[in-house]
Amino acid sequence: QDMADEMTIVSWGGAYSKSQKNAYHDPYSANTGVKIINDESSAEAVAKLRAMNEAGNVTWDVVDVVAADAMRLCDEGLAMEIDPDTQLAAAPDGTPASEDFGDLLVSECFIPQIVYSTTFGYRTDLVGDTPPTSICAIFDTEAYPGKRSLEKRPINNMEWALLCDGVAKEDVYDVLETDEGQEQALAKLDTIKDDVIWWSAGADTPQLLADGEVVMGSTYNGRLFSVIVEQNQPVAMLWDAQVYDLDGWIIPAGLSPERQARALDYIMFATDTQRLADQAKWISYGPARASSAPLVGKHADLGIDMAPHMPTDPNNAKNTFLYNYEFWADYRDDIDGKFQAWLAK
Amino acid sequence: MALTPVENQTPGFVAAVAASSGAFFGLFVGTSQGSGLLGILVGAAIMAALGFALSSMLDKEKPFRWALIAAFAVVGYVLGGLPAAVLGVLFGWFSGWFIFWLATSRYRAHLAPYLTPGQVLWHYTFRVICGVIFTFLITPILVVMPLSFNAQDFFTFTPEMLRFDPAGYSLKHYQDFLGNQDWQNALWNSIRIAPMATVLSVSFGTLAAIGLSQPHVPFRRAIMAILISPMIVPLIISAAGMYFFYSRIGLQGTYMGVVLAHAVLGIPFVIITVTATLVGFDRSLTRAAANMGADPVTTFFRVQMPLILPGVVSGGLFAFITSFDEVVVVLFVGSAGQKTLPWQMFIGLREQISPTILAVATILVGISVLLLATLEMLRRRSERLRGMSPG
Amino acid sequence: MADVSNLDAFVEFERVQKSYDGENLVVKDLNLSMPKGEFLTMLGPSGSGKTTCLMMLAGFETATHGDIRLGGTSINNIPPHKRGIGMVFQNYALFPHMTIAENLSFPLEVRKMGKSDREAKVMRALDMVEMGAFGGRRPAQLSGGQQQRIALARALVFEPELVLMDEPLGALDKQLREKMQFEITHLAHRLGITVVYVTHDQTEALTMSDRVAVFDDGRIQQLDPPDRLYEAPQNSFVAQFIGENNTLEGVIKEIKGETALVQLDNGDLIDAKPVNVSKAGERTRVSIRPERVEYNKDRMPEGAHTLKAEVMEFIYMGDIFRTRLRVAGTEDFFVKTRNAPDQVRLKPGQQIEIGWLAEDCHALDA
Amino acid sequence: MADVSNLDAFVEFERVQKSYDGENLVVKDLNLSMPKGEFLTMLGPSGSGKTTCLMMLAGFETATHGDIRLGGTSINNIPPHKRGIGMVFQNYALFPHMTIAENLSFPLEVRKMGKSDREAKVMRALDMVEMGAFGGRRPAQLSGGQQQRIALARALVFEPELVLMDEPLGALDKQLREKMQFEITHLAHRLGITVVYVTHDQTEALTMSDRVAVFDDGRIQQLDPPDRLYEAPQNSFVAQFIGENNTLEGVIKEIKGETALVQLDNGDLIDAKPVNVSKAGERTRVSIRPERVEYNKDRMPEGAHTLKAEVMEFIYMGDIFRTRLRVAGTEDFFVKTRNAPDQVRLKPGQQIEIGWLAEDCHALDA
Amino acid sequence: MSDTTDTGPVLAADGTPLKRSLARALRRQKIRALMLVAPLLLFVLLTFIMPIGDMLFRSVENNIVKDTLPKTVVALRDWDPDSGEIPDEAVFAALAEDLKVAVESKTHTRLGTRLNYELTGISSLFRKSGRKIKKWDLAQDGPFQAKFIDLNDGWGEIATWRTIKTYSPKYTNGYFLNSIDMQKGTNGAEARPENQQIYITLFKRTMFMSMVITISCIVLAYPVAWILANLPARTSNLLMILVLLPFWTSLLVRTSAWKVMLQQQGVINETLVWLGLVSDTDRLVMINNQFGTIVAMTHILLPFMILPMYSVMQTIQPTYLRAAKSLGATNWTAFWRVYFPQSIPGIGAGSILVFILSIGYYITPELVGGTKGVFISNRIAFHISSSLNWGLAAALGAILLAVVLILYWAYDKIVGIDNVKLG
Ligand SMILES: Nc1ncnc2c1ncn2[C@@H]1O[C@H](COP(=O)(O)OP(=O)(O)OP(=O)(O)O)[C@@H](O)[C@H]1O
Ligand SMILES: Nc1ncnc2c1ncn2[C@@H]1O[C@H](COP(=O)(O)OP(=O)(O)OP(=O)(O)O)[C@@H](O)[C@H]1O
Ligand SMILES: [Mg+2]
Ligand SMILES: [Mg+2]
Repeated sequence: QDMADEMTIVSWGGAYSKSQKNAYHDPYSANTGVKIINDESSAEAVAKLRAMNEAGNVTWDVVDVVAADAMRLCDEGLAMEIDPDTQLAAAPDGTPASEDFGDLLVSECFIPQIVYSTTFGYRTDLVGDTPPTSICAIFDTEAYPGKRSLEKRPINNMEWALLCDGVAKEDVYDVLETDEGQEQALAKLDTIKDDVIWWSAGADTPQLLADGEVVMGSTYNGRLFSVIVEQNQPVAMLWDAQVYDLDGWIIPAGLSPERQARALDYIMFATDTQRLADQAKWISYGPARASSAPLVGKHADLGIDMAPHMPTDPNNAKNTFLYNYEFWADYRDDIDGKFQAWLAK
Repeated sequence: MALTPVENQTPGFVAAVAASSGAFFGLFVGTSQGSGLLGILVGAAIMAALGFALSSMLDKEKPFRWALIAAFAVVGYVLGGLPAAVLGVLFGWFSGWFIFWLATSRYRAHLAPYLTPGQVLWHYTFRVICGVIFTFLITPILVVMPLSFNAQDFFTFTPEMLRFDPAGYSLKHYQDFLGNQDWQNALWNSIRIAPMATVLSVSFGTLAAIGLSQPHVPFRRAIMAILISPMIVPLIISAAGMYFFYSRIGLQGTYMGVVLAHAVLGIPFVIITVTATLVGFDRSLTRAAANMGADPVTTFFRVQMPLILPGVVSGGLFAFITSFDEVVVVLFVGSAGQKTLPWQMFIGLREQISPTILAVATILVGISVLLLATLEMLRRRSERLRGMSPG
Repeated sequence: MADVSNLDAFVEFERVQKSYDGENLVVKDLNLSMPKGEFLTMLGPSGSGKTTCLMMLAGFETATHGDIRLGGTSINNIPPHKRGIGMVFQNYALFPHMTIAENLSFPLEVRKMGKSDREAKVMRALDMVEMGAFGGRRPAQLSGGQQQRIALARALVFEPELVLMDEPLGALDKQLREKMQFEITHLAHRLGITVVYVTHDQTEALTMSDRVAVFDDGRIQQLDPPDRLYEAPQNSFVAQFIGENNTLEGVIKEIKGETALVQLDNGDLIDAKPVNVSKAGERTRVSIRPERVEYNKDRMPEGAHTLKAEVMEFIYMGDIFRTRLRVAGTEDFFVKTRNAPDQVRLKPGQQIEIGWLAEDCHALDA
Repeated sequence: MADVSNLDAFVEFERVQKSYDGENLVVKDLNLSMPKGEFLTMLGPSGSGKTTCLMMLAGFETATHGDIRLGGTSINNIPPHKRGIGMVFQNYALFPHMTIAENLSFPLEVRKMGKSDREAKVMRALDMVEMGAFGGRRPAQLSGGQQQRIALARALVFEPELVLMDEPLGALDKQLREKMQFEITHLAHRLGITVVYVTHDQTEALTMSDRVAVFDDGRIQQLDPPDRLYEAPQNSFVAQFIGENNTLEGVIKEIKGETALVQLDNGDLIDAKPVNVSKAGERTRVSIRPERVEYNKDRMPEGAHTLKAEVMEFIYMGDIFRTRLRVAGTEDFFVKTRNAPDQVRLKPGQQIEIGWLAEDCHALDA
Repeated sequence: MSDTTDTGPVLAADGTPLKRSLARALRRQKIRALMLVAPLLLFVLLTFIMPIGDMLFRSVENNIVKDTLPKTVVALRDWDPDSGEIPDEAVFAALAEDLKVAVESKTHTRLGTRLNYELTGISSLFRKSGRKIKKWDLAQDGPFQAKFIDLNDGWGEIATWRTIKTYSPKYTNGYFLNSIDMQKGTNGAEARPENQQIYITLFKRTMFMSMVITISCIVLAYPVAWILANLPARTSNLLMILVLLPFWTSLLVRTSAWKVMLQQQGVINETLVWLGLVSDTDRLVMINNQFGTIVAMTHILLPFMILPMYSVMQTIQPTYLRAAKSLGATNWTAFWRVYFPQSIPGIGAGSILVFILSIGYYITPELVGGTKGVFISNRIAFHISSSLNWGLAAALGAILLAVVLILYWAYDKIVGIDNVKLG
């Protein structure tokens, strides 16, 4: 296999990969003649990168990961550091990339691509006359009987539990740092434990909603968009205390200079203002550059305006919840152990 | 004077048994319409009447059974539209067959004359139980097939489908499978990997099985345990172990790596089936060949191989399906370039549930049936051959 | 250690031992030498090591000790497929996936013989066993006897000088068996091949062979032509094993040249021919063949020794009558007589007098 | 139909037919009636329907037509386990997971017999077959003959009046077989049970039975005591099947009362006893038993019919000599003589004169 | 002739021990047999056994602390955690030196991740300190004790140092302790807090569920195997296809199909509701719990039970049943006393096979198991691909493997691996 004109880009698969293919890969291949191989291993990216690094044989060129994974990779020296101002394209108006991305540059190794949020969808035909407006509806089994689906991990769920148990938004992580706070969150979750279907694959909640198996469930906003708009299911979205998160690129450490140069070239192309805005034609995730937002247009097939469906849309972002990467990097193992023990009980 | 008395049953008996079956079905129809008790009574009454009436007109079996089918179909259509009419046809066919089967004592014809009614009942109950278990076995396939024609993108029986509305069905998932580059790549990868892995495991495995079946093999048990181990080591452990190890030696993410991993997983099947075939293999045949001047290699290819071929083929098919249906190991050991069908399915289930998976499965089931038929034919052939040497 | 290293011997076993498990000797010190053209049968009870000897000769088992020679050269290190020995297996071992003709042509093919030669030879071999018309069939389409003949033809088609047969008739029914015995001996004599034949059927051994080696417990107990074996057994195992036999137990009173005086356990005194007893006072088993005992006064041979007997049972067997008698304290004394036109049928309870010649009566080890 | 519906018959088959596939009759019109205490053997070639008859009697197969009665009552509607018939299977069918004692006690247990009674009975049954010490072993730890005895004991332990045995000795070797034949007949007579015994070994049938039913092609060809069967076969199938037989083909010249004049194919004229030939001009097979043929002039019976013969081959068989002769155009004429002290051994090529009594020579259907 | 003598080893005729001359005679055969087996054996050893061994080695391997902080580990040797005081300046100086090197190669964060499994918070301690230490000048910036504590309070806590010291040896049993819900405490091994105990529960559950699955397989497979073994060959071969077909259908598809069947809006519930047997509001919960896992796995493993049972039952001759009946046994007695005991080897073969396979299952419980239906393998997978605690995964795997090997050993002893037949 000739390294010169092939590169392996790792991503999540499904509709998301398709949007990347349309927005980035195809134009890039057309420009440069580089053949892009799509690997759909993002879910195992950290593990695989670590093993590749251990073996000294890195086969991936560019990897799409969530911010938390990017930070882990960066910490462990598995991803290379990228300087936004020299190695990324500036905005059309000349704003340097570091400013254009702003706060979203959460790690030195990570170039954000989209902003997504984890939020709730609900069956419009199963919630009666009073559709839920608050996140705490998930804990209200009286008003909304039926199952709800939650992701099978502590992250997000613990925060929502505390929020709905009366903890102020800004105190959530301080409380969660303590054993009592963790107990409190689990106790809150315990009230709905029997009504929860836990999901681990992103496609689960849409399927469960479409089947009517659950009244409401958490998932990524892009998937809910697809269920509601593309598939025409009787489902609606709840924009409240949705957890804001980022997804973007890293370049594995340890690539040969030529491969590294090409990966950087790809990234520079794929994260420019227009490309990021283009991606939103195929999937309802917000571009990570401030300068891209005005360029977001219409859905490629359906022709509807995409802006109102973006998590970045001001209407939707009225009450968002910010995710604390630092906290979870430290407490992930510990809380996860407790969470799984609680689940298994 | 015939010994197994096949005489017609009294109308009373037929009516009673038919009534009990009527009551059984009536219970369901009744509860679905509101009143279980009424359903039981009506069902029993209808079947009893039919049983009584028909058992005195045994000579016109054909016309009456057609009439019953038609009648129930019409009743069904009137009550519940097309789906109910289909059910009506089924029920009409069943009730006609059942009543005549009872009335003409056909149910006793193949049973020993001394069986008591209880034993006869048990005989048929047992068969029904077995039928239920067989149904359980193929249930997933029965579910998968119609769903693969779903017009929607979810694993759901839509109301349109249940109404037999043509709009509820479509071939789009088959089109997706045939037209989508990802699926085609995956299919192509599976086709590249599975046969290669099979060839490896079959050739090494057969050789080793022959070695193991020799009379004096030192450490036979230990060797056997090692060769069987890929089957008994939990898959996740194998996958992780191979992943780390193959990464280190540069096999991870290569075609060769996946082939080797799959070959090793298929080996226990080859060893087990070929050893089983060799247990029945008559050593005097190879001795006879040697005796006539054939060297070991000639003996193997001319005498032993043709005779154990069915075992080898069957082991090979198991090895093939192991590779063709394997997802855990390939997820770890493979990379994008080796994405196989099961991997693609797995991604499909994780990232985007789409009945394309079911369409693929339906196609594969069709291929399996063909393969199984081949296997069965080979087995018959081998039995014919094996039946030859006396003793 | 008698007749080994015979110069014109064709097959030789010299002090051969064999053990499968390192603990028990299955073949113990086997010495045997046979000339070219002989038909030798190994006869013995099950498990006595006959097959093992054959397998060592054919090269499928290795002797743990000793030397096996073929035509004067040791064959220990020659692999089976180079020994050029024909073999007929107990279950025939015809290749089920080949036709009869292919089976027969197999040994010729592996010898790289040309096609036309092969066909001619196969045809000749098939004709020899009168199966010319069956070349195209598969073994499964033949009856047991036919398969047996094909196995024979296949063992002979490449013209080996030595042919081994391991109970080739074991699976056949009686009628077919007798027919095949006849055919095999005739064929062997006609072609002048050397044959080692294994059986546990003594009638088969007696009717077919030039010499019979009686095996027991891993040793050859006696190696002799059939009539000597039957009429002059060298020990009581051979006497018991070959044919039916009446045994009377007693003690040697005295031995005078060719006669021994034996006092039976009930006190009667009889004469017998001493075989492997040497001195007075030894316990002995006196053995007399049932057909050598006469009760018909008219036919009683001259000089016959007589004893009183009581008829216990009369058994009708078609061609012969077996009569069980009580003689000298034992109730298991049989007399066999031919179902001839003038034969008397004895009745249970009858008191008779029986007699035999002292030379038919062997005094053997106890 | 002759002797059915006999009033004191114990087992009766009346016009029984059986087909497995609805196309071929495996048993055709079987009529049989046997009194209590009889030892009856069914003898016939493989596939002649013997096992099928036994299975119908035991209740494991159903007759397609006809009636089977036991002790006067029809048993069609009685399930096998209520028929109270003991059965010994060809492969013994001892339960491998039970000890010998448990095997024997099984039929008593299912009859809900008390523990102490059971133990006593089992012990008695074991002693009866001289296996008292083996109660604690498993079937796999016994030799074939021992297993056979256990199977017998198990079939007898619950004291059935009727015992069926399907080739019970088929798997044993010759010596053991003869011993067991002896034991079975003695036991049956001592206990006074009725036995239906199946075998395809004619010697076994002749030595053991009160009467033998010769089966062929789904019918009883002849049902008679052994000696009548051997000496007065009713058709040529029976003559061929039972014992060895010399056959000469020819044409009936004339029949006068008890003698038929037969012209053999080579022109010789001989006398024979007509059996199932009726008129002059019919083709016939004349059958003479080899042991009824005499060549010793001194012993030639009076009034014997003589023919010239040439000795082809002399076969030594231990207790007997078989001599093959050329007689009246055939080369397959055998004479059997006892290996008696005074017997002459003929040499191939010798010209002799042979003779037999006309009454030993049966003219049968061709 | 020297043949068997009663004393000493049996000698052959030439006086060498019989065993030896036998071994000599058999050497060629043995070598030949081994030569045939060798390629595969080598193949399996290289591509399978070595990876597994390599993987399991991680369960005790603990080089990372020693490799990252070589000097600190040496300096810490003299420190007594029970003294109640934090280590002295020498240790801190060594730490500064070690960290300086580690930060260059970014290995300090890896060490942090590793130690974070044992003490929450160490990860960020290392990460945050690392950034600052980068700028220190070792020669001049001493003394380091105060400087470190100033940098982060964590360095002043005894727990931090205890953890570093406890995990400084090359090998550790920490992962194994963790996998049986224990940890290394102040006085050796101690139980973990109750709200972190999970593995014992999971092991027990895995065993229990596997047992239930095995039993339900036995119950379902027995009649099927019986009827397959007793029907005429033609029919039974056709029915055999019904057994093999699901066996050949993708595992993922079968599992998804069970989802479709069992969920609350699924085929079974819909049918029951339509028939009026359950009301629309309280549909049966049959999936995302143990029941769903058991049904789906029973279905998936059923062929592994049917095939060995069938091959045993085929060899039980019908004459045994006939013999029993001729001895007066009723149908039931004949079955229960005669047929059933003889079919037990088949049950044994199938059971152990199913049990071994089911305790290692992963995909099916993941998809339909919910929270109560997951197996230990799911945790192993989680630790491998998500939490990256590979040592713990290896320890859990080693325990699981040990259980499986014991079962395999029992299986080989009782049934003999040669007696397994597949179709
Ligand atoms: N492959 C083997 N391994 C171990 N022991 C064996 C082997 N083959 C034969 N034996 C033992 O060697 C002894 C002699 O066996 P062999 O087959 O030579 O007897 P045989 O005389 O041919 O008997 P049969 O008449 O039953 O065929 C027996 O005790 C047998 O158990
Ligand atoms: N279960 C069966 N189904 C179909 N045909 C059968 C069955 N059992 C026996 N037969 C056929 O019936 C015929 C008679 O069989 P049976 O077993 O009664 O013969 P047999 O006299 O006992 O023969 P053998 O001496 O070989 O045991 C044979 O042609 C056989 O093929
Ligand atoms: Mg043998
Ligand atoms: Mg039979």
